[in-house]
Amino acid sequence: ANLVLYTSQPNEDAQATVDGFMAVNPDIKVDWVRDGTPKIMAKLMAEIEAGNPVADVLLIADTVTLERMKQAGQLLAYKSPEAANHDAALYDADGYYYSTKLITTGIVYNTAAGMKPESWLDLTKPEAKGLVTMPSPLTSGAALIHAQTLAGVEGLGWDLYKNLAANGAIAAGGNGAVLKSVASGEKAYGMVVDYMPIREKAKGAPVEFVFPKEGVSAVTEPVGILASTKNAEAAQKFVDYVLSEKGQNGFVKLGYIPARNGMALPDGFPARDSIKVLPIDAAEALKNTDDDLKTFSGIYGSN
Amino acid sequence: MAKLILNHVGKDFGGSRPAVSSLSIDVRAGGFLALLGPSGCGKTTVLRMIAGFEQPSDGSILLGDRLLADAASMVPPERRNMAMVFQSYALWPHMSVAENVGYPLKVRGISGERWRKAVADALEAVRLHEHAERQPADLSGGQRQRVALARCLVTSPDVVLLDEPLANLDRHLKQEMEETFRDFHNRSGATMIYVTHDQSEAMALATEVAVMSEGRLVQLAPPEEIYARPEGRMAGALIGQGAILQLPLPEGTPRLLDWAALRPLFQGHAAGACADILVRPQHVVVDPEGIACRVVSALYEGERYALRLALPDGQILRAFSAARVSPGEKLAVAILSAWRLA
Amino acid sequence: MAKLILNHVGKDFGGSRPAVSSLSIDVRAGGFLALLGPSGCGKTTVLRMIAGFEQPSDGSILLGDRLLADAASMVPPERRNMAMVFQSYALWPHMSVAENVGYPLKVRGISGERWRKAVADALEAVRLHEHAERQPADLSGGQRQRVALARCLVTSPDVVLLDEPLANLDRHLKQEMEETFRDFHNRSGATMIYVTHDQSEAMALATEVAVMSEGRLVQLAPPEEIYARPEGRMAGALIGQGAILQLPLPEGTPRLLDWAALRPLFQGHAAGACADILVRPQHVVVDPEGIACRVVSALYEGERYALRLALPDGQILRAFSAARVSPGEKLAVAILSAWRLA
Amino acid sequence: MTRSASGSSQPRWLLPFVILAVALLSVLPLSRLAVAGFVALWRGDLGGLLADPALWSSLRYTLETALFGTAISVLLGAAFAFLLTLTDLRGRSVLGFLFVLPMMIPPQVTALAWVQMSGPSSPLLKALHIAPPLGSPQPLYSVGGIALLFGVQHAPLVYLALRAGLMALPRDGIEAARLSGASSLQVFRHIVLPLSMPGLIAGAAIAFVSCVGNFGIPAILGIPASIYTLPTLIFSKFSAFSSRTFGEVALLSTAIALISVVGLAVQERVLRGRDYRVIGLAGAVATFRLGGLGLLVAPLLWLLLFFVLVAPFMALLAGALVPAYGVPLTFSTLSFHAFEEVLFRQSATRTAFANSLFLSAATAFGLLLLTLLVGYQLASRRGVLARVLTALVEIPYALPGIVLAVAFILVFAGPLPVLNVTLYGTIWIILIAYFSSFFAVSLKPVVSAFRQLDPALEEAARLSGAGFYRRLADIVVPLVAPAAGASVILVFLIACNELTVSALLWTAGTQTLGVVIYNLDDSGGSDLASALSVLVVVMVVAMMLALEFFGKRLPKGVLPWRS
Ligand SMILES: Nc1ncnc2c1ncn2[C@@H]1O[C@H](COP(=O)(O)OP(=O)(O)OP(=O)(O)O)[C@@H](O)[C@H]1O
Ligand SMILES: Nc1ncnc2c1ncn2[C@@H]1O[C@H](COP(=O)(O)OP(=O)(O)OP(=O)(O)O)[C@@H](O)[C@H]1O
Ligand SMILES: [Fe+3]
Ligand SMILES: [Mg+2]
Ligand SMILES: [Mg+2]
Repeated sequence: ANLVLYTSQPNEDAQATVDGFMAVNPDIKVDWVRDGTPKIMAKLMAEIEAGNPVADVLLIADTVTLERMKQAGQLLAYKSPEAANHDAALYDADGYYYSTKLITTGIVYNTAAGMKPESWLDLTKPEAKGLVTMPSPLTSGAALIHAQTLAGVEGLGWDLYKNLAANGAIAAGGNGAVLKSVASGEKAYGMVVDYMPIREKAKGAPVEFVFPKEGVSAVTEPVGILASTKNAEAAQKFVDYVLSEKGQNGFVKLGYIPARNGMALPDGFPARDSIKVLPIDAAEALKNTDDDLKTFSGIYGSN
Repeated sequence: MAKLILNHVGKDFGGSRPAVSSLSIDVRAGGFLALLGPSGCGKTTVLRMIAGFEQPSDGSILLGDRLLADAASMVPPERRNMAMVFQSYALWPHMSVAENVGYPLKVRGISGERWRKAVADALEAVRLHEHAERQPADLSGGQRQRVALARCLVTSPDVVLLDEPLANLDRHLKQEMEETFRDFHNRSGATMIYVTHDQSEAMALATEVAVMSEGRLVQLAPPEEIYARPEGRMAGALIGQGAILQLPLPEGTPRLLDWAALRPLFQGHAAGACADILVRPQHVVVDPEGIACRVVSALYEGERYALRLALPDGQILRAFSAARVSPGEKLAVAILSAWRLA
Repeated sequence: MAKLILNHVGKDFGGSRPAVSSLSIDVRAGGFLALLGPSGCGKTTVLRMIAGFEQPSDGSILLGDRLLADAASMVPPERRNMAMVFQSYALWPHMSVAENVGYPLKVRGISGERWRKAVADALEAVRLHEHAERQPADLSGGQRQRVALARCLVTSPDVVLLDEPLANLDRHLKQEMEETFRDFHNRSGATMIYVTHDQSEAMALATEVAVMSEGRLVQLAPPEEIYARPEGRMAGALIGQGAILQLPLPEGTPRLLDWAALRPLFQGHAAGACADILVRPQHVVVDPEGIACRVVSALYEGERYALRLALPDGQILRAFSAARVSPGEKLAVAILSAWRLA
Repeated sequence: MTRSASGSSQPRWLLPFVILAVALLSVLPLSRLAVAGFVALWRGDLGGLLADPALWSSLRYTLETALFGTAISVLLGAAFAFLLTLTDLRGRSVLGFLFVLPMMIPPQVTALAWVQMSGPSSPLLKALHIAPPLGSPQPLYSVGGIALLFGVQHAPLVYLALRAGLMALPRDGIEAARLSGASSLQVFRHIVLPLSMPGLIAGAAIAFVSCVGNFGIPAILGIPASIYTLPTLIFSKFSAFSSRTFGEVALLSTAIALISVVGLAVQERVLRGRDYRVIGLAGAVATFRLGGLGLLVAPLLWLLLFFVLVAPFMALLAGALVPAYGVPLTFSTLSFHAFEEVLFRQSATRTAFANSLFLSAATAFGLLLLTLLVGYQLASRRGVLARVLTALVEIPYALPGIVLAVAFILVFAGPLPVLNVTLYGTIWIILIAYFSSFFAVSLKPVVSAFRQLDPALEEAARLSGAGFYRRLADIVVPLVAPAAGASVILVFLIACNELTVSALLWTAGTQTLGVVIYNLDDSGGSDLASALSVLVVVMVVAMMLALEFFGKRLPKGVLPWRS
């Protein structure tokens, strides 16, 4: 059977990744399915519940999700030789999952906006009153990580979110919606994942992306192998590939910050060391997920 | 109340011939016109034009000085103050019998006790007071027809249009309903136009009878006149029973013929162009001296037998007989009276 | 062909009284039964049970030895080989006239030239050959009824059910259609059941007449029998015209009364319990020696005047008069014959 | 006579068949979901959810938006249906043709288009110099806004369901009322409206259920204002997946099912004891003359169409012609790159077109076959069984697609018991899921048409010797043709755009148009997504025009825009 990949990467990116892998491993054929993280997880979980998971490899949003699967015993441990070239903070010590790239969440603003924000706190200023939008953690995995990350930062914390809410910020659907809202000028500022505004700006959209000075949160689109796989060997090859220099280069070409050490950054990004990535502990985050969601909805009110 | 005038009214549905053409009738205020004619001759179409459901393609319809409709303009039905019994009853399936009957009142803003009373009276008049709360779908055919009747008579319309309103009723009910119509007509003074196939109904009720054929008016006259002196084959055949014989008739014979005038015709003595002669069955009596006929059929009608007799030349004559007669028998008859149709 | 047997058939719609109760009728194979009765007495319901649209709540219906229906089981209509003219015609609005008529043939797998021929013949028989391609919605009421007729007669059904099939036709067409029925009946030998309000129709066609009232069978007899010797008020009032008088009658008087027997009753000489006596209008004749009556109404019927006469004690008598009579006049009449109803 | 036939008029297999169909398409997935719910309940996982105020508030929002939304749909759809079917308004066919199109535009697109139209960057408002300043609150982010969009989106459902009923109005009944002295308005209120009630209620019911189950609109308009309806709440549950999720989702789905069952009960209640069988000959559609009023009404309808169809479509088109979101559309920025890309470069596009066309056509016609049988059975049978069956058919449509899809995965992920083939991963599972999801849409208009039939018409056919299939084909189906046409078109249009069911069920090679559009959009290719949406609309319009061309040969009333 073919190797089956479930991923939440955008279409073209998924296709490029798979093409790259198959170029290196011509004897392995890959079928892939892509969808937003919630949907792909719903699909996968339903399959698992029904006792017949189809996927072999996952390449999806964030470590928190994979940490949960690890704890539920749904993942296969594999120590990849490529891990040596990765920062230890970016993969699971037991080899259940490996981050493949960094997707940071920073600030996007419409070029027509009055202020050029440099800090998360700028969004709470009166100039931004009623003009801020952000993805809702209830919809976007990245947004949840983002909130959990910022909540743990001295001087930001949940207070930031409270102040934002007081300043009229709203938590809208996903990152795509935030970008549209800002690009169309409906809102002036937004929290959003990096690659979207950078790509759109390249196409001419009136947006600008900022890495705030306090640092950015990041989701790392980890890769993991399902415990139920019948293609363990091919799956391991896939993991090796995405962590390899070649695989990582592919991500760079697509406009992502690579996870592997010593790689160049894509166009439109500042130098790697000028980007301060705020740390997050996946296991800890997982434990707090429910509470954090409650806290968030307490502020922005899903109720 | 005012005169209802149909002035050269025509209606063409685009078929091979117009459904109604150049029809002119005046119905005096408070008149009772019976509209007779064979199936498909345009009677319903005339009523529908008077009611305002069809626009005449030609001519005009007036109520007094008020132009109701011509080919260009038309007063909508709801502003004509007319009432109609539809051939298909047109009951509203979602309303109970009482609601159906009371609807015209409701539209006129009558409610409460007055409404209840009027509806109860109307239902009483058609013997349906027991079924007031039923739905039309649960009624028998005749009961539906009576609901339609009650609905038609519950208000005080200027013109009442009745399209075969008694077709599905038994004789008794029919007579009662005829009584109701007569009462209503006397009481309200409404102009009534009554389509029927049953000339005895028409004769009994109407002050005037119009006979139509293929969309045209054939004759318009009071009932007795039209029975006694029908004009043309169509009216002769339609009104009352009778046989139409073709007999050679000398020029100048009067239209009403007695036995003395008729007898020679059967003896082959007379010459002349063939004319249509209407012979009513009640004028054919047994007479040993008469014409020798053969009984073709004898149908029991209850009161009497209806005979079809073959004349020596094969033409058919109709007659009555109180006694039983068998087909094939010979019978000699005299014709007391006959009428030349044209 | 086989006998149609209704055996204590009953049908209850859950109303205040059953629509049909304990009705037993045998119709011999090839018989022609007329079903008469006032509006709402259950005639249509009987037909619908025979056709298989309603299940009897009681009793059973058999065709020969074949059980068609009882309260537990029933043969579906499509396997009964019957045909019916519905009171509402039930034409299919999406088919042309020819398609409507030809549908039963189509179902039987007849097509092509044979189909066209049979449909054309059927339409010819009801005088609608010109309208073969029309849609039912574009027909007049009588034309629709004729389409329904043609559809009913186009096949060779074992049983033909006719629910007031001629109600909307003029007299001429009616007579023609009656002729058609008679032909069809003779030719096919089908058993026919005919619901009508018009006893002259019933008398002319049927070999047997059943009178129903409030869901029950009142009398079942050949037409002449039922006219001459009706049983009970209901049959007396329904069959033929006539007045029912209440007269005190001595015990043991025969049922058929002549003038000699009747005369004393009007002179107050007789004593006894009151009985219902049916007097036919044709038996009431002018007789200077007779009972002095007052003319209440005189309705022109074409052939003659239908009189309502008030007897000295106020009871109403019906009579005919060839000459014009005015309401209010005095008239002395003799009653040639009368019939005690029970 | 028109009375219900009490004779056993259907073949013996029909009822078991109907029950089997409902069991397969509805009971099976629902009960699998229910099992998950029970397990969770058993483990006591759900106490927290019941105590969670989020559940209750979303219940309230769902009801509010659905009720107001339904009201707006009914107003819009009914106005169009009445005006276009019963009056002599000019341009009725064109208006009718255009009015069913908004269903083609995905709800998210309509929502976004409206947000922009009424927001600070609205080209329209800017041109009129009444654009609100940057940052002013968006009025559409509210219960009212959601309801408004619901109303617009689902109005064609009401239109189509109602129209079929209007086609069967008895002409003489209306004439009798007018002669009784009733003004046009009174005739409308007293005769037309009550007689078209079955259609109207059927339409309202589908609209209501659609509102309850809609995800796209509250996702865009509700979440920014923290208004969660049950579907968006369910979706958010999936986003933070945990061991409890299935239980919670099952519970929330139960809430949705309950709401739709209550809606259905209300519908039954309203129709109870009323007889809508048309006696005698119906079918000639009555025409009200509008006269001068027509000059007033027509522009109003066109204006409405502008807002519900033209404006969102323009937004789509503009989105397809600019290189990136937010770039103003001018001659210099205009590019057909997106069209080229989706038409000639993306191989998925062609597959998706083929898949969606196959799925929509197969669903529309396959369901029609099924609903004719089921509808016939349900209309002739009143009582508990009929009500239960109807409710069961209704529920899958009310559930958000994602829930239904999960249910189908739960049922079909493994190989089928006896046959030992796996449907999961093939296009057939999507087809079955579509059957399940759109069963109610297809059934509603057909059932209400059956309810209006004069039973004597079928009786006459039976006596002619026509067995069940025969009269079904010759008499019954042609008589309900307008409803059948509405049903096919409704299902086809909705299935063409379907997203959430297929989103979870597709695999390589079985992606649908909805999935491709969503994925393009989600991965930042909003220009490509817009271009594809435009192409879909164009394709459907072309197909409708083709139908129009052959319309003369179809039975009367099948095409809902032809009069
Ligand atoms: N479906 C029904 N529900 C309740 N009552 C009904 C139903 N059908 C008929 N009835 C009642 O049963 C009785 C008999 O009805 P049926 O139609 O058989 O009368 P009928 O003899 O044919 O009358 P008509 O000559 O007026 O057509 C009537 O009182 C009628 O109201
Ligand atoms: N809408 C229509 N389209 C075409 N022809 C029609 C239409 N309505 C009636 N006709 C035709 O016009 C003629 C007159 O019809 P109308 O209904 O007036 O007859 P009628 O005298 O009432 O007959 P009946 O006694 O049978 O009811 C008929 O030949 C009929 O077929
Ligand atoms: Fe008669
Ligand atoms: Mg007529
Ligand atoms: Mg009847």
